[in-house]
Amino acid sequence: MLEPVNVSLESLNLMTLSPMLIPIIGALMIIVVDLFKSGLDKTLYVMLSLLFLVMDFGAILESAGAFAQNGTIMGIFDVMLIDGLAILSQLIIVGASMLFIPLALTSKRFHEFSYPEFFALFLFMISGFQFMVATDNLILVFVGLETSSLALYTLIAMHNRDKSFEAAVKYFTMGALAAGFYSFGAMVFYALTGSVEINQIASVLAANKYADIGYVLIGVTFMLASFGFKLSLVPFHTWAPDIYEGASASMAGFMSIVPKIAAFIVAMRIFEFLIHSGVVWLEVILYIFVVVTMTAANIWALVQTDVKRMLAYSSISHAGFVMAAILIGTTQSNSALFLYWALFTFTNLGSFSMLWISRQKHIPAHQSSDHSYNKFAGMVRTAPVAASIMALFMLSLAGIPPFALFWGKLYMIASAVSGGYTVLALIMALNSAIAGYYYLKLIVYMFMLDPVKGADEHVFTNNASLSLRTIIGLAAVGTIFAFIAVNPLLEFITAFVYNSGY
Amino acid sequence: MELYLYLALFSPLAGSLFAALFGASPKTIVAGVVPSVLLFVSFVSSTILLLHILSGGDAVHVEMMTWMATGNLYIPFGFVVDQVSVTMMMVVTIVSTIVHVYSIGYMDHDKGFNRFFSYLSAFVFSMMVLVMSDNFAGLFIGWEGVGLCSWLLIGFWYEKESATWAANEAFIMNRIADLGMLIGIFLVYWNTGTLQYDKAFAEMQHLDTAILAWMGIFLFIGAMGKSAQFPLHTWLADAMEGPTPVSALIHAATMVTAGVYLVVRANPLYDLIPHVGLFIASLGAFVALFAASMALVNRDMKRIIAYSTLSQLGYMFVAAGLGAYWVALFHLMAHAFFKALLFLGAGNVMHAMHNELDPFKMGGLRKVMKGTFIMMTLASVALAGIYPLAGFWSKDLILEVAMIEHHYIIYSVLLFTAGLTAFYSFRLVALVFHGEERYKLFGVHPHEAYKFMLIAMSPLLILAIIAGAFKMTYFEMVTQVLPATEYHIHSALTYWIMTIGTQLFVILAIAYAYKKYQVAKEDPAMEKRLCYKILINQYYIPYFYEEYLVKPYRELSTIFWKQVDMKIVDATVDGIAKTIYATGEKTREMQSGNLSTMLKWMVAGTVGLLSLAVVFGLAARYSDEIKVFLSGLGV
Amino acid sequence: MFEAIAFYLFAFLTIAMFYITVTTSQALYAITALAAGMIFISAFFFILGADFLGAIQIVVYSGAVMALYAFGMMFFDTTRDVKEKQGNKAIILGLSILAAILIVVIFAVPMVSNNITALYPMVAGAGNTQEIGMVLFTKYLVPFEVAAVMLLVAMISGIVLAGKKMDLSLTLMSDEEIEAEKNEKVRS
Amino acid sequence: MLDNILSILIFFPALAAMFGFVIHKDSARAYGISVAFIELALSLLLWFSFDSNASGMQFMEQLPLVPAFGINYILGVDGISLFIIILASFFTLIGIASLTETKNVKNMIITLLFLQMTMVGVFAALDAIVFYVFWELSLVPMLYIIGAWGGPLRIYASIKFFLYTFTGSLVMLVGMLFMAYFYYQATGVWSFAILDWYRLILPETFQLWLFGAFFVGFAIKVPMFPFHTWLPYAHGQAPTIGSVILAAILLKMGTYAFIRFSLPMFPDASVFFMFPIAIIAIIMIIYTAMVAYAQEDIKQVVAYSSVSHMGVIILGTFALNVEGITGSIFLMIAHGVVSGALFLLVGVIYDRRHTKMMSEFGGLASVMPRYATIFGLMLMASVGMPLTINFVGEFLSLLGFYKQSHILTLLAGAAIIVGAIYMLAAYKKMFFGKVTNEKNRNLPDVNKRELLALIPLSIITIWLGVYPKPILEPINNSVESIVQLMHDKSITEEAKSRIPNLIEGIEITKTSTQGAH
Amino acid sequence: MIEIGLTHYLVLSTILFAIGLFGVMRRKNLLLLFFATEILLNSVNIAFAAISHYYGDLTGQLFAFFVIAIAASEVAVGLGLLIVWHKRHGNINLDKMSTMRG
Repeated sequence: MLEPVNVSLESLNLMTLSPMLIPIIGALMIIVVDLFKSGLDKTLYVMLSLLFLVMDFGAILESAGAFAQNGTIMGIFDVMLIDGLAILSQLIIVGASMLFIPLALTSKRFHEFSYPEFFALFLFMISGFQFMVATDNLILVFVGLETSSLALYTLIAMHNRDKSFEAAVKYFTMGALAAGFYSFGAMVFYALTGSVEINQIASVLAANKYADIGYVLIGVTFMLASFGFKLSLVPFHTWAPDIYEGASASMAGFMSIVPKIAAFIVAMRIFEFLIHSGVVWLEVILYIFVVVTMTAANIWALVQTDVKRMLAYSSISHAGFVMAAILIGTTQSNSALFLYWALFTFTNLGSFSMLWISRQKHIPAHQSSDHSYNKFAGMVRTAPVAASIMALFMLSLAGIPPFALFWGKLYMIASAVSGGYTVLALIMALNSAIAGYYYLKLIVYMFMLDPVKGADEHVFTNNASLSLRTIIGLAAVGTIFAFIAVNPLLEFITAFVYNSGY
Repeated sequence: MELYLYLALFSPLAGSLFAALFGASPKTIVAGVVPSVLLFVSFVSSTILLLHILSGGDAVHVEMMTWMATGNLYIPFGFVVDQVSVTMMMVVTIVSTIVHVYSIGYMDHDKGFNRFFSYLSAFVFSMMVLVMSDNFAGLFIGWEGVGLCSWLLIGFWYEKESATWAANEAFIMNRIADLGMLIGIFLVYWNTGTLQYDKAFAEMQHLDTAILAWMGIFLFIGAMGKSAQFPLHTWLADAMEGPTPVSALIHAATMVTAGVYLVVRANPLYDLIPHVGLFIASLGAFVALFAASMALVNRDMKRIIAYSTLSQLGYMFVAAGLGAYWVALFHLMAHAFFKALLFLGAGNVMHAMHNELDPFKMGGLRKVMKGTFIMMTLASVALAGIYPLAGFWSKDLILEVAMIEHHYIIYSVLLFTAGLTAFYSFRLVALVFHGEERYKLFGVHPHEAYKFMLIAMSPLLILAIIAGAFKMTYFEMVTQVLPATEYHIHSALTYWIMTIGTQLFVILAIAYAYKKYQVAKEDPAMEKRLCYKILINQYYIPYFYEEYLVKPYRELSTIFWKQVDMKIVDATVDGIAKTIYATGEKTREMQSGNLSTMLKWMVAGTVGLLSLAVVFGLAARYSDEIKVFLSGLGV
Repeated sequence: MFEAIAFYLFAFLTIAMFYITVTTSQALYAITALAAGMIFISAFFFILGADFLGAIQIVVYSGAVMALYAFGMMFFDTTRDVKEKQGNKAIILGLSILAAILIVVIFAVPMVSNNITALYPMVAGAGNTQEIGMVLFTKYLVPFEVAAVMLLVAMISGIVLAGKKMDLSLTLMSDEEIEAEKNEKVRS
Repeated sequence: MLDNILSILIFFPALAAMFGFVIHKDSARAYGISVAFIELALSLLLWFSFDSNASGMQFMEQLPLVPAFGINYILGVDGISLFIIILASFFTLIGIASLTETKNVKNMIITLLFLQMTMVGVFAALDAIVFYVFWELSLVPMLYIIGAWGGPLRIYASIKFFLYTFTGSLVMLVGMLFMAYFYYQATGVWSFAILDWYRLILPETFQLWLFGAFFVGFAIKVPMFPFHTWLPYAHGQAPTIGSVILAAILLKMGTYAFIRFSLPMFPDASVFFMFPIAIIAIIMIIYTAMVAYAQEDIKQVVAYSSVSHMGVIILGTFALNVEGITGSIFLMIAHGVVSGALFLLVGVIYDRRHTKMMSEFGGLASVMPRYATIFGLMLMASVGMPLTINFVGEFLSLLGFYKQSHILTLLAGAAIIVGAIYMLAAYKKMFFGKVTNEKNRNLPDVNKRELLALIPLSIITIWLGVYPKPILEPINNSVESIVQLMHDKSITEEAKSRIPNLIEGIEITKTSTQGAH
Repeated sequence: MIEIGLTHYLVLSTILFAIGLFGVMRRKNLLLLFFATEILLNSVNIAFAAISHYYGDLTGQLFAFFVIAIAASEVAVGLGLLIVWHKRHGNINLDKMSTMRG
């Protein structure tokens, strides 16, 4: 017969759960509020969500404090794993969400924001991501991943136009396939080691000296396929441009950051130990992935006619760039990943927000799509400040110093250099040069061409409201003055990454 | 004395700047008079300096200020007035003062009057820098300065295509030579560590002959350009496009002799390398003959005189090359006087004939232009080297030098050339001043030039006549710095035979010229002869340059631009960019927008990874066997 | 012996059913075959002693999921023949077969390391359900709760997406249209 | 104030540019002139407070930027950078004063002020990353200037300019990171400070690779053959002010960086690559001069002539002795003045006729005598007439390289011939002959505003040609310390023999590196 | 052959997985495509149960349990999306769903 289990409350470390529980509570509260009085304005929900996100952020900071003191914390039967990676990535996730959620306060009305469910789902999604990064248990990763993904599919679809449905369906279908790959990969690892905890897997494999390398490779393959999908590595990237185009610009910006950092963390946890144990194959494959993703996505971005699609491809390319960190696998490179992503958050969210404020409901004849390049022609005449800010984001994305992303690129390439990946460093550098072209293209349109005749003059701030402007302002300030923040950020990140053993 | 040095040096500059002030305004006589007066000041100062030197004073040496100083290199603006430079200063200031005054009349009707004087004085300044500098860099300043002014003055009538073309030709050709000069200067610097004449020459005594030879050769290349020696001679004839006073001053008396001056100045160097000197002498002799031959048939008054200048420069180089530096300098001085006179006379004729240059269209001008006739005839006599005019003393001396140094070939060439010189000089005189008044056919009414122009020319006339008298004074003066070799033919008999023979030969040549051209007639038979064609076409050298250097350069430039730069270098860069872009265009089809394709890509990616995994897995599993297999293959 | 027969039988049946599911052009056949396949899979669970899982499989899949699909089929009116234009069949077939062969090649090789220690061993004498419950509510309490959240998310999503409010897109309407719509609602 | 004068010099224009956004567009020019004037005054103050006899860095400033990664905000000037900074502020003033663009003057002036910040920053930076920041940032205003105010192909030209240089500098960035990494390996500390890097002695193979990486970035910027093709487009399409600044200052970044980075950091590699680079330089000199001769557009002539002159600068730099390097630095300034003036002159005629084709002109000397005179002066400076500013630099550069190779110098010396050919040919086409085109008959001569820009340049051209000492002396002192450093650092025999040992320089070098810390 | 080991189950699982992949690639009707994704997840479940059985470890069963839960949730969301799409377009053919490309 089974013995009753006695568990002391202290040993559970319940506080490890608090950051994830806060958004869940928030979501439930929003639903309950809606239950009691429907038809409340979206501002209420935006502020409620923001409030909970702030609390969430606070909770994460608290666990960060705990981590700084005591090191890695395991909780709830060792399912929860609060280490540096978890904390840093959660900070990015929640931080980016805090920047994202006020974007709902547009001056024009959009379908999704009329639902309180939108905000509830959003908060659920955040907690899903948080679970995903704060564990090394493949089951919890899977469940967290699906929670957030399912919510995300819905959020995309709720934009409620043909393209967003198409996007959601595509994303969903491919996501289902990726989920299949994930479970298969997990199965292989389980078959190999009898465990679904990454630490455990690592130690068992190490104990066996990777005798069953073939099995390991199959497992890695499926994991790669699954996370390749999430991280949009070529050739698993095909969803990205379409989904970005179909989703609202703000959502696209969000998607380019938050789901990816969560996936990066899991990928880091899984692949890092493999690379360090000398699985050369993985190193080669990752190398190929990194190079192909960076380069191919850049090349495709060159030929885009729509700014949003261009940014989508550019996000793919950036993901490939950052993937190099996992390949290199040094503390420096892993810190570079976080630094890069933190800076990328500001810049990319900023640039997508710029698209968001210029979103029209009806596309004029001269525009072939929502954000085609010629929409921005001559923008400097009609909206000089907006054009300058947009140009600023583009320059930052291109890696022009001293704007935010330059420091990320710098540190990333430096980590490649000190990791011994000379050729990779060169490829990364040259790819930045290719990327320069399409970012410049937008600048050229904005600053050097004449406006299309008959274009609506107010198009660029069509959708702007105070809160949107604030967010963009924040992003711009963050982008410009990144050089001040780099040092504290870097020290903070390096300490956390190092203390987590990565 | 320093004051006089500065006065001599800078008053032309002041004159130039003064005239430049009126550069854009219409003609003002002041712009001509003031520079002339300032030049006279310069002349007076030079004379004072000359007297100082003559009276046994030390060479005046000043260092005005630092120009360049870096590393070990130290170049000051330093000026020295010694026996050599004072000679040159005298020549320059005398001739240029006269030419200035003359030009006031000559350029009377030209709208660029003010500009002209500005350029002319600037030239004199550059020339003064050239001759007075105490180091090679300073020499180079003057060297390039005179080149610049020559460009400005040849191209003075810039609306004339031929003038601007000639100006550019002169400048570029000089530049080619200047490169040699520059390299020579570099050689001097890196081997002696200084560019000061005195220190460098002192250092050279210890250097290897080969290095010295290279120095000598490169410096001489510089001299060849300025002095228009073969093969860089074509510019001088073309330079006659400039106003005639310019030809008189620059292209006869002063600038073209700068090359000779350089060789004379660098005599310690050339003394150490006699084989280079011999080469210089040979080239000089060749050029003397070569230029004289071209002068025989030419139908352009100024070009004839220009070729004669070239020929005389050849004489000077013979002297300098054979180590008779003072003789070279002496001939330089004498030549300056009579050749300037000749040119100015030619200027008068041109003025009278409304810029007609073909002597076959003149004739009988002695009646209307008495003064000019006398002056030009006397100048020609001097040029031909008839006793007792200046040319006799200096030219005969060169012949003697060649004789004494036992270079008989050179001697005979020079002797023959002397005959040619006499012939073409009097051919010109005969054609212009004697015979029928052919100009009437063209409806020209010639008139004598302004009085003051003739008066201005008269000092030159006097000097051309009496310069020979100063031979011994001069010898004593310059040999204080130059090698003092007296050239005396030991046997008096030989001397007299030589001298009288030469005189007779020359007089015969003159007589023949008079006979042949007293009645000028076209001679179609002669014009058909091969040698005539060669001579009138200047040995086809300009043609050769145009066809085989200028045109290929132009075409090669176009090829470089249109083919290499645009189609290879630039196209490669653009090609890379275009390839990347085209790759994008082609492969974007991968993103067909069809969900099924997307799923297939995902599966394909996974399968691709799987096959790689299997290959690797198998390889890992059977690594030992593979190694054995490979080693069996001998890999 | 019995186990082997059962394995091969059900393996054959499952493969056949699933094969029909993915190849048939009749949606009805497909759903039926899928449901059958699911049930056969639960048989494997019973063979393997995972009774709880088997029960869940039948309840969730064959019950809930199939019901949903059936509902969907009726809604989408896919009872008639499904016409599917096929592109390059070779690629599809090739890729799947290649995938199968590759994995099988590796799986056919027995694992070298068999010294796996069970982290959560089955306890003799306890029912499968009890064991599962024990682990589920201790170790996997958090995933379980998160799964609950996930189901909630799925529920909300389903309701939102299928709800009537989605019929009218505020995203595509201009502000004037939205106001007009609102007023109409108030009036009615 | 003197303690922070470099920071003030860098950020004053930027701050002024920010304020400039609120200036009314009619007053923008006056504002720009005032700011540029103050900046020039400040840079002259820098010169007057500069100790010409010291060879080390002066006015050093240091602020931590990313200390965790060894990136610090370090500034300082020595004789090498001082004059280019002054030149930059001088040309900004000249440029704004002579601005003839009528479209969006305000944007132009703001852009120019930002550009000035980056230019001063590049030359004052003593930290590789800070250097890189300004280096890259300088592309942006220039991109805008070319792209927004340029000719018909302006977008192509500006993008080409940007991407080409951007690509090169990214390779350079990798090189910098490697250098920092080697420094880290050697000392255990990350540092991007150039003066720290100076003390690092690398094995020869490393030097070769790093030299190559830096070379790509610098060579494209210079631009060296065969990376030069962006330049004619950039110049050809840019507005006058763009060409002026590009030629006068931006191109100098490349050659300056060679002296600041490549030579002292990789002395052995510099010696190793001396001849290949000299050959490239000679190709630049002769080949681009010939290409210039073939041009039909006067601006292209000047553009290609820039490449040709940059060849001489490179040659002087790689003479690796005091004469050559001093000469090349002087030539940088000289070429800045002269080519800047030439571009201004081209702009003058372009403003009047809106064409730059030489065939459209002819006989301008009689229509615009003052213009012809100034053009002639600059032409003579450009062909290296003694007593003009260019000659000093050209002479010293060639003189310096003659020590290394006779034949190559002879070939390179062809610069004075081919330079004369294309320049005189162009001048002849434009100014000589009769006025054939009726449109040219009544062209007004240079006006006061243009003279305001051209006269100072003419004065400088002659003044520094006659009396280069005030500039040459500080340059010489700094160059001596660099040459000595190179000699001390070099490890191969070849390098030791190629780079002269200036015995008296040792003391200076030591104090200068110590002074840096 | 007679003795059924883990390998048998793994191979079976793989074959089913491949069938699922085949279906995913082949199907153009979204509903039927979703069937194929169910097959993918189910095939893995067999393997989990088998491993769990042979290792005597419960984790596999729990994983399978969660997979079932996930599959069920996915069906709900997926069908929701399909319904919206179908309402607008009257079809669920994915070939007609390619407005975004390039």
